[in-house]
Amino acid sequence: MNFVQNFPCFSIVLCMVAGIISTPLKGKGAKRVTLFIVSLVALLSFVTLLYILFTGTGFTYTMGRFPAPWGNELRAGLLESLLATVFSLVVLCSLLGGMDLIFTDIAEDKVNLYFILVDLLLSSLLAILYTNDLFTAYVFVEINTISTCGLIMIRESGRSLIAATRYMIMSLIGSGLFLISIAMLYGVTGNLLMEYIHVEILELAASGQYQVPLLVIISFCTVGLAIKSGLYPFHSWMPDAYGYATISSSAILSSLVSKSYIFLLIKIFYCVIGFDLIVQSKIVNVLFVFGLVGMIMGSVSAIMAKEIYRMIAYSSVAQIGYIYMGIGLATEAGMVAAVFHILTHAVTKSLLFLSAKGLNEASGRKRVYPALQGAAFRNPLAGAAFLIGSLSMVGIPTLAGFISKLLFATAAIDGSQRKMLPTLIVLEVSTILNTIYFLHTVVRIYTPVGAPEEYKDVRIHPTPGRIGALVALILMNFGLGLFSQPITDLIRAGIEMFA
Amino acid sequence: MGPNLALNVEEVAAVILFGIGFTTLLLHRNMIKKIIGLNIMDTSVYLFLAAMGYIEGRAAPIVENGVTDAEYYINPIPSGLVLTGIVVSVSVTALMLALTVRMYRRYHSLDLDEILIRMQREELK
Amino acid sequence: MNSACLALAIALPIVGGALMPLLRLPDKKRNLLIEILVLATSALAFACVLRRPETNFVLFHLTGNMTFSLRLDGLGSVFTCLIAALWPLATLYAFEYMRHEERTTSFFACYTMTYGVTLGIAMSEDLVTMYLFYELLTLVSVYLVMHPMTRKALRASRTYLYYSIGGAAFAFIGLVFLILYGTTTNFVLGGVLDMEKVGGNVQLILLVYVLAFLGFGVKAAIFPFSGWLPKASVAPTPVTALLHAVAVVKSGAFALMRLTYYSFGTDFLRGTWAHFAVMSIAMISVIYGSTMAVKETHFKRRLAYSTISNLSYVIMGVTMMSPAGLLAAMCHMVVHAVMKIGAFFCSGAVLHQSGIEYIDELNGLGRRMPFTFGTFVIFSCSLAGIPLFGGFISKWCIAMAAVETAREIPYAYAVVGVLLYAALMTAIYVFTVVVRAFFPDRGSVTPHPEVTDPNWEMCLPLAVFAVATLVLGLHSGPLLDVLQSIANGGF
Amino acid sequence: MMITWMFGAAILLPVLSGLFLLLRRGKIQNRRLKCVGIFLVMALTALLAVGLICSPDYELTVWRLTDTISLTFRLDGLARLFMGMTVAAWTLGGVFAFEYMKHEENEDRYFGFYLIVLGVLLALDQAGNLVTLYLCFEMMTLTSLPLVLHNMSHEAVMAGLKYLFYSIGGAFTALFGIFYLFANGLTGSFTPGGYLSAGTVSYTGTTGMTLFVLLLIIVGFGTKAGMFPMHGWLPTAHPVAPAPASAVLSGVITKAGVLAVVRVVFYMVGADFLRGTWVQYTWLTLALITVFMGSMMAYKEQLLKKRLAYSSVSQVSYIMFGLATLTVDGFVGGLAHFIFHSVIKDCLFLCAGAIIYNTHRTRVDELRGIGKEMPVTMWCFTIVSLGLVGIPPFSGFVSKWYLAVGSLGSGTGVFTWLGPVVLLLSALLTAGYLLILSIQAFFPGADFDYADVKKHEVNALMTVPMILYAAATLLLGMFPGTLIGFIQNIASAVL
Repeated sequence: MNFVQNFPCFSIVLCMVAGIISTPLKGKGAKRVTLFIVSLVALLSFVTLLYILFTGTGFTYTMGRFPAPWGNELRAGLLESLLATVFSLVVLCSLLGGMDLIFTDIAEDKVNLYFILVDLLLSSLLAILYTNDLFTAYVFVEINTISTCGLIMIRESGRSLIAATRYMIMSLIGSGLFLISIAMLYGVTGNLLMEYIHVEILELAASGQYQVPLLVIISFCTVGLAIKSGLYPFHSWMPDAYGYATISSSAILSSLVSKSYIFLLIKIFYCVIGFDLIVQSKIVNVLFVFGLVGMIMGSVSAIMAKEIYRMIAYSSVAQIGYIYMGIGLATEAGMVAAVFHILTHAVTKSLLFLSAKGLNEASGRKRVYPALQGAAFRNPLAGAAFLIGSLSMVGIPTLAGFISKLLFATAAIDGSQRKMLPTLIVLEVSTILNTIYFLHTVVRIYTPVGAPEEYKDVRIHPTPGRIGALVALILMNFGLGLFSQPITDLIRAGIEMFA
Repeated sequence: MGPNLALNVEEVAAVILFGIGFTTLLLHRNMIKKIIGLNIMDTSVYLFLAAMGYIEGRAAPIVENGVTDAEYYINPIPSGLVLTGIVVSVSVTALMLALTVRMYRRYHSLDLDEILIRMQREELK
Repeated sequence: MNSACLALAIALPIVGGALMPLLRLPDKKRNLLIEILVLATSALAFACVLRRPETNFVLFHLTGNMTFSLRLDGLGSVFTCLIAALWPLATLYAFEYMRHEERTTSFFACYTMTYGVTLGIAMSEDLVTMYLFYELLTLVSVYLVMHPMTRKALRASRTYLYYSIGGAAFAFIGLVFLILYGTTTNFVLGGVLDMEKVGGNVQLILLVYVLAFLGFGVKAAIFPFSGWLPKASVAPTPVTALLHAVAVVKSGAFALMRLTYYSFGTDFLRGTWAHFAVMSIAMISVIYGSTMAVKETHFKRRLAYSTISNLSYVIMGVTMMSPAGLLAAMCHMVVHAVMKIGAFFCSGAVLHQSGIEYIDELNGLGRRMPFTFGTFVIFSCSLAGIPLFGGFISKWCIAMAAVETAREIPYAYAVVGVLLYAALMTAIYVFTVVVRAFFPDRGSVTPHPEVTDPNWEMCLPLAVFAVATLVLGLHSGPLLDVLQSIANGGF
Repeated sequence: MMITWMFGAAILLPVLSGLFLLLRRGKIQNRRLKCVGIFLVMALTALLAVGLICSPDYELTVWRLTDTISLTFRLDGLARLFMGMTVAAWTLGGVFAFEYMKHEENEDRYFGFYLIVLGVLLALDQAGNLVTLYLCFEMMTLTSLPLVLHNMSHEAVMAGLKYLFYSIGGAFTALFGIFYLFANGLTGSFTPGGYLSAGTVSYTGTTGMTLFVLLLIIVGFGTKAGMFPMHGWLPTAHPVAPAPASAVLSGVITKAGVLAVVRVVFYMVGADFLRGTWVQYTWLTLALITVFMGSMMAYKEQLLKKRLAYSSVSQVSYIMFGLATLTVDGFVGGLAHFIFHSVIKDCLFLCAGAIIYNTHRTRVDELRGIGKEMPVTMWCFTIVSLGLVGIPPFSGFVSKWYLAVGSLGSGTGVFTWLGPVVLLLSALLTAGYLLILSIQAFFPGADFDYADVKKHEVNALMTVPMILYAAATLLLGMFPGTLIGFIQNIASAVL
């Protein structure tokens, strides 16, 4: 066994260790440890990615010494390591970008707790990505929930408390459904390791037994994860949660947390149930419809939003709709598009949140639109970053969003005829809606007149961390937009590794 | 159907409990009742898992009498899952209770709607 | 000539414009620099047209067979020449016009960048590249619309933005379909659809064509999507004149030519329901634009409505789906550019010298500003399609193409009818201005008796455009020869 | 070569001197000098035109707009006829205007455009192909516009715009047909007898469509000739223009529409193509409707100049009717009526102008007893009125005779007899609306008070043109032979 094969496990454990180390440290120390570990994890994940690319196959890693079918396993393929790399990079950028605010927003004695939560969150994210058995998945889903809740409520304002509560309730409902589906799956197959369940299920499907329980399992599992990832009718917690947490939390939560559940769902679709069975079960059609509705409703809510953060948060609702639409197309191309959009959204949303914070700082910390008039001139970097993020979301060529859109459209045309037209039309309508709320804001921040007097002449000079984070995210955006071919190839290969 | 129900009495109970817990969590406005609902829901799943995990005639997966044959014991994973689940649900409950305390201190209410109203009123000030 | 020159011609104004605000030059020096920059770009563009690079220039590969690449072909050359000729003059006019405005540096920066982006549209080798520049055009030009920074201007800029990006969104569908169903996305006269792949999906592809047509048509202000154009006339006149009579809207028309003749192919489209649909759309736009122009009393908005109608002349030419149609469309594209930019400059000169915006205040101003209104008479005659002026030639070409097409598709006779209806409306809306300026009602007051013609920086472009209109009308043989060979695929 | 120069000079001389006058507007103080100058220009132009008329037929291609579109001028019988009428009417109208325009403002502008229109009309008369014809037609509309709205009252400006839009609209309607004919192969210059009947050109248009566009052309160019349903501009525009302008508008410019129709129908398409088709019947119907309706409206009208304008509506359609019969006699009658009506209507408008100039009376019922005040004017008025009604030996009789003969021999079914009936009816109405004026002017009735009526005739600049016109009416009526012979030559070539 190659040493590199330990890296996925190392990353998860390292994050936890970082959390433990941070406990006695003060804020500054915890910050250093966390940043170091997150960078290290990014590096490890990248090495894993290279390793898999090099060897051409994924690998599984058995935790503890229990052999299958009993033990817990990790599985690293192209897709997992790719996402792990991007996720840890985004966490790093988000932390750097919001670092000064972490220290001002959060009570001094709790700063180290914040970093512990971030460590915990990253470890759970990585575990959800890498896991190869449902047991581990469930445990880390819960850890994820708890740490997320902590990240939301650590900035002790009334709204963040309530947002955390609402988030918890929705999440717990989701995990309850997920858990019961796991239990039933165990009841039907007698296994918790993905590969074994898959084998059993294939046999069951071939013999025609347990059709109804299987359908119930699929629905419970899908609905549970959909609720947790904030698919349209279950999104009500998102705006408050993203809008009122400290900015690093917002960036991380909106770009990563819900995506990890979506990835888990994709993984279950492929590795546990089997994609053909999923397509037969028609559950994808439900996802498809809700995805489409979410695309529109999210955008409409974003247009109605009166504050910039809520606007971005609602935009996340729409973007999650995109991803579910891609899954709902039930083709490999659709899945590639969905995964690519996970990446796009991760790099873009964090960019948007960080730059929105910059604009907000340049506007007397007011979040309503009129205050933002001309903010891009008061904080040029944040303005440019917001501009680029918005253009990416709208789908201007050379940026990541365009490629996502292209992949979605191509997938739709290649896929089933019945889904093609709705997809295309909703895609375009949602582009127009995106334009309305994003570019409206861009126009506003680039309007040099009409700024309120009291901070007309404010000039914001961002911290080096902020500059670095924004520049890095911008570059990642362009990178995804310009060199999408290798990345889509990677994703396609990764999905083929699942099957 | 009848015999099946009678045979699987644990599972039936679990499903009923799950329903009760789920609706309580979803529909009640009182925070404490929500938390109770959450616990009922979780417990039902554990009951279900434990019932599933038990195979008639086998022992708990603790090595007894030096017998290491896997056929002798039940699969330890579901039991492990239940144990972990209990831990998780305890911590989640704790977290929820902590949140509830915080909110009660701030808004003097356990009713979620009431809290929302008070929050908005507070922000308007 | 090396094909990198194409990229250079595009990059020069974009980079130069982007750097302009950083230099912090005094106004005079900045103007000089910009004019030199623009002239250099134009020279380069003309050089590229005259000694056309044989190869393409690949900026970079996107995915699979999608590249961002530049190449100059016949149609592109026409558009390149058009904007390269107009831009320096319009810039000159803008210097004087913008003298008393604020934030001129950022204005000129965007103005110059728009030049590069428009050249990019003209020089794109494939649909993807064109789509890129098409979106960029929206983005750089939106600042120019919002420049006055009044509430109205801001609202107009938002409308412009929504319409344009929304249009591009639908054009995007066409793009994706072409990627999937075409042999390539490059522009090839006659179309690139792969009939094997199309197979039984003909109806679908036609629907997509119509959607893409509507999408690109937004920039060309076809009827249901023309609302942004009159609103955008709040922008400073150099913008309205150059962008909303030439660069932006012609880009839309240009894109439609590319889409129809070079991507989907006229053989595929001719005689289908899609053909009828786009023809009807063009006709409705012409009728709508010209009728609304008659109703409108705001000088610039009237010209904007006139632009809507005239652009759809171009599109009517496009929808004839024949080489003659393409010829007519290109011809009207050129002619309309010259005459409409001139007409707008006249309205701008009036606004600049006297502050008058509405036509019913123009009483007797022809006496005070004889040069301005003298040239306006020329542009008016040309717009109305009086022989000896440029507009007649292009209308003649459109009508000839329409009659030719009508032999197979009698529906095209309606195009001729619409053309003439619009010509009448055009006569009404331009000649009322002329009559009011030169023959005011007895008893009406001439406002601002001290108003005079503007200085040479504004008059020179007017004179050039007026002469150009006349020359196009009197001696269009060479131009038509060139366009003819382009339309037949000779270039 | 000589002819080229003469041709160029005949057109450019008035145009350039008109432009010069416009540019030096208000700068020339000496009015007498100016008038002499203008007169010299007109006289010289007339001489050049006469020179051209006397020269042999020619065809000049002046310029090529594109490879297919050329500006071509050709001189033939029809062109000679129209040119002759144009210079005559223009010179006399100009002389009249020297006096009439004294009390109007902006007379420089008037004379400037007056000269320019003269040049344009000379070009129009000689236009050699469809595009040139259309070009000159549009130019004529645009340059004659300032004559209509000359007095700049709100009413006049509105009337001017109405004139403009009707004319341009009509021209565009005709342009549709031109497009069609041109695109299908009728690209040559005008040939007597046309191309289609003779089959000398490969024509790709369908018969049905060609007929349709011909109707469009007839209606379109007929707008200028005030033919129903596009006659609305005429009664509005004529009364507001200065009297000499009304005279030439009515006498010459409306006839440009006739010229254009003749050129297309008889010189491009060919009469045989049209004969017996629904288009011919439509044309006949429209012409007759206009004849009758114009007379009726004139009869009802109380404003003198407007009455004359309606009269023009009616009379020009006599010409149209004659042409529409597609017979030699009808053609001769039509063109003869063109000359006669021009002479008569010019004179009538000049008389009306003289009355307005002298007495500021504009309504018919104010003219009782005016024969005593302005005997020369009213005598001229009476003579030409008789001509218009068609009483021998005045000229109108000759043309109406030919029209009736043409109609009866046309073989157009009901129109063979309906035509003459309508013409007769209209002649009665003409008598009713014109002669009643003369009667009231000379015999105001017993209750008319002659006490404060003094004779105050206008001066020679105004009376001489009127007298000349009246004399022409009489002479042409008595000795029509040369003219009729000339027109018959043309007719035999085209039919």
